[in-house]
Amino acid sequence: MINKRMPNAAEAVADIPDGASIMVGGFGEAGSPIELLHALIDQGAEDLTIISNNCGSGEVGLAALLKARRVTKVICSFPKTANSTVFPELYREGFTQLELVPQGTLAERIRAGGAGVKAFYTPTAVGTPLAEDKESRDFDGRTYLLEHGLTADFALIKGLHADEHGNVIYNKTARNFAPVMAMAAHTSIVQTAKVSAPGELDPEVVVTPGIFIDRVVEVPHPAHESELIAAGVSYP
Amino acid sequence: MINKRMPNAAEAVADIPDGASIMVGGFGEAGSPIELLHALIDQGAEDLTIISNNCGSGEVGLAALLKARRVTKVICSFPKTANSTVFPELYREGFTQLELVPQGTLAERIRAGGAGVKAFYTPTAVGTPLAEDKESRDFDGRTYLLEHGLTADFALIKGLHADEHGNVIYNKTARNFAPVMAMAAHTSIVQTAKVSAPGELDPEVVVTPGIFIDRVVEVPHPAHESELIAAGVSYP
Amino acid sequence: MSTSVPVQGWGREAMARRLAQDIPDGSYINLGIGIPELVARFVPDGRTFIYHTENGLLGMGPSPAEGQEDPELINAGKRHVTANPGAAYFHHADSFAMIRGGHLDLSILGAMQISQSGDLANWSTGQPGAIPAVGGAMDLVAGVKKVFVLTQHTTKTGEPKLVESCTYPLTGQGVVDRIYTDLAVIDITPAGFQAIEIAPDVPFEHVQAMTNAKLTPPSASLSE
Amino acid sequence: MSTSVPVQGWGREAMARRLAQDIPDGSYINLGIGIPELVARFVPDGRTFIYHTENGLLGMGPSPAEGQEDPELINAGKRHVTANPGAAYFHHADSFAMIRGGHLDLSILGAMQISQSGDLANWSTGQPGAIPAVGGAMDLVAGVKKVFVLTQHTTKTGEPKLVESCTYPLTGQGVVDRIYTDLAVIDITPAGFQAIEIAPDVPFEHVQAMTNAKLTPPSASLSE
Repeated sequence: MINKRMPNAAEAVADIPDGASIMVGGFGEAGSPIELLHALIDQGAEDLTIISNNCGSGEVGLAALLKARRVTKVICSFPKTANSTVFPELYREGFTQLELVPQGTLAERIRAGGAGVKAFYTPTAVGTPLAEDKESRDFDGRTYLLEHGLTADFALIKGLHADEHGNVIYNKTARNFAPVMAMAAHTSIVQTAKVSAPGELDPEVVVTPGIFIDRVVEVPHPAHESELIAAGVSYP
Repeated sequence: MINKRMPNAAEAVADIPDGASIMVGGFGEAGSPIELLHALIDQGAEDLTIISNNCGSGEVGLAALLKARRVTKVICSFPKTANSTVFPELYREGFTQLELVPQGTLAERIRAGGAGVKAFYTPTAVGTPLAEDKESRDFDGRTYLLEHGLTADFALIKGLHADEHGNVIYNKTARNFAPVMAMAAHTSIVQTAKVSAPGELDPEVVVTPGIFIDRVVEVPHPAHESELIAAGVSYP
Repeated sequence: MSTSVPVQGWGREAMARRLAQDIPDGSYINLGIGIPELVARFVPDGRTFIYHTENGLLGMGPSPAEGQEDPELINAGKRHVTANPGAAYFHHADSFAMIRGGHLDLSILGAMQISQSGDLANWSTGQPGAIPAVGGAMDLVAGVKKVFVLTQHTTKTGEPKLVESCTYPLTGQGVVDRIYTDLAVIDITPAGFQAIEIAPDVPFEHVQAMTNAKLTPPSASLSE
Repeated sequence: MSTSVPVQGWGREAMARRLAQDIPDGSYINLGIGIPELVARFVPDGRTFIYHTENGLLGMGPSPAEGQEDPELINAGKRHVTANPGAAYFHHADSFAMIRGGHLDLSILGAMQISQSGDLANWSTGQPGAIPAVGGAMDLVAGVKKVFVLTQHTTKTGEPKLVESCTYPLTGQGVVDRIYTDLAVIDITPAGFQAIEIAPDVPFEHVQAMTNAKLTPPSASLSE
């Protein structure tokens, strides 16, 4: 009997300890697992390392987690947002550290971590400040940087529809980092608008096979960052 | 106007020159692009390097291409088959060279080639004869081999359904190496049972986005190796 | 050189239109945020371009009608977009495989500085206290077959953006192929900046004056 | 030790059944070609195993009914299979990401030789003139969390397969966790081969005699 369904977001994130590393899906608001992030705020874990493309916006979701002073490090490609001062203030204060990674290198490092590829050579960022302190090597007359696979203790991601085996499909550009983060985390937790019995998802269209998912939570009407911000929500 | 449709298999492979490197999809008979391979035999190119998981069976498809003495090197994980003597004879004779690569390393080298990853470190094959002459390096107390991305001049693959932009979906385990080969070849040629106008394939279920495909050929009723062999076919 | 007559080059839309003329039919293109997005409005008759957005969509279409926005269908600039017939969604590692693997034909980017050897700086002023953010720019310039820069010739305060060598932190070294500004179209060549076209009624001397490096005029040979 | 009485251990099906008892509910498993495939017939009551086949299917089901075979739905041994509810198809790089990335719980493989330090040889005799073929074996032993070997204790000609060190070319070094043979269940420990169970009516001395290295009997401590 395999059933990865959890009763609610709170139980899905209950065991995340202080000091955990957590990959958080989403690019902008698309794919941001708001309800899992709010459950994590309620839960109280701190000193977290967050691996995510952005740092959230407004004072909801990922930005709210930062604002609650739970995040001491982010590994990120684009922490600035037009409508949030949360990360800039924590960064300038020195509370939250930043490891800045080019977006494609971030995606590839996460995929490598999930695929058992320890490190790889990429042409991205050669000759830039982000190449400082990195090993480089020439192949066929071109220079490449050595980048290391990235793994995490947990992944919090958002899908459209899952089954109890953990197979997941996504909605449009909300897919973004979720499939590779599901691969790279020790414990991968997905929230989806619908959770079905095995057999409802066509095996040809599954994007994330269940082997990469540990816990599934049904969140029938997930919030969007922009809607919460427009409504003036500041979580909690 | 983007329309990658070719009138037939012969025209799709017409410009493959002597000495070309060609990735050929398929695992066993599933996904083997028989009609493209037969068109390549008719076309006459020789001194080819074939990158494929197997070397075909019987005397049809890939095995027939080898038997016609067109292939001087194979990069392959499992060249033996129960019902073909073609490769063993050419190999023992010294006509066809073999670069033996573990199956997962082969898949990852092809994916790396397509993804612009020049080389990567993998734990596979450490301490085995296939690690000889390869660079190794320790990370966190474990040894890894340096493996290089693999690209090719052409890819010949088989899908189920494509559109004129080159988007492709596959059938069951016939998917296997095709998506990564489509990424890694300079010119990727797919045969599918159906070719549609853009818009018929759901963007959520496309497996190979059209950017990776250069030519599409409709082959409405593709042959299967096992059926041809059972019918006593020896191509040409 | 006369600077007493106000010089008016191409407007933003004319710059985008001029660039679009140089894109072959069937190209796969990534449009940077800002002026580059305008290029999609000026596709020459008879050509089809396919737009890639690095957050996982190939075949990006125009903005949706009001009320039709989907918060989960956005582009790299986080604006609402649509998907054209023939589109495909994919995850971020596949998206940057397209970029890094050389599958895209053209990246059109904005710039803070471009050097005469094609170095690009467009992500950071390097000021202390600035919040660093790089996004996908370094991946694009390292991987895409051709890199076109679409930018005003000078900054808002009149500082030249085309320079002998960049003072801002680099996005990539020797990566720019061609620059489209309000004043000129300029190739990066082994001999440095080579103007290939000057905006109507703009004296070449003015373009040279607004450029902090030697600029070869359109009529002169590349190989001089 | 008496070899005058013919010794009969477990049959192939009993070996597979014995191994299946040790697999936890919910495990993700890759079954090698041959005897390992038998394990799927002996899933203990109340447990669900999910089978991975490296050619791109998770949730592999049993053989299809006659006439229902699909030449494009096969397993790594190129046999016709089916897909269970909850299955997923994927490409080869994703399939080996599951293997290499440590996502599979168990790999069950055949063997030509296993050394007392857990080295496995199962792909080549190293004979001149043999056609080398490795498939996915090296990836499986390097990546899967646990590796169980399911094999006859000796070759058809009576040569021990459990040895001090392998003479055949290796598939992996120090990769085997446990061995299930017709005669015994044997763990690889820092002290070498540790029998944890002997087949009924088989004298320990016989198992030791058929093993080309020191074998610790089930009652003895692992730490001796």
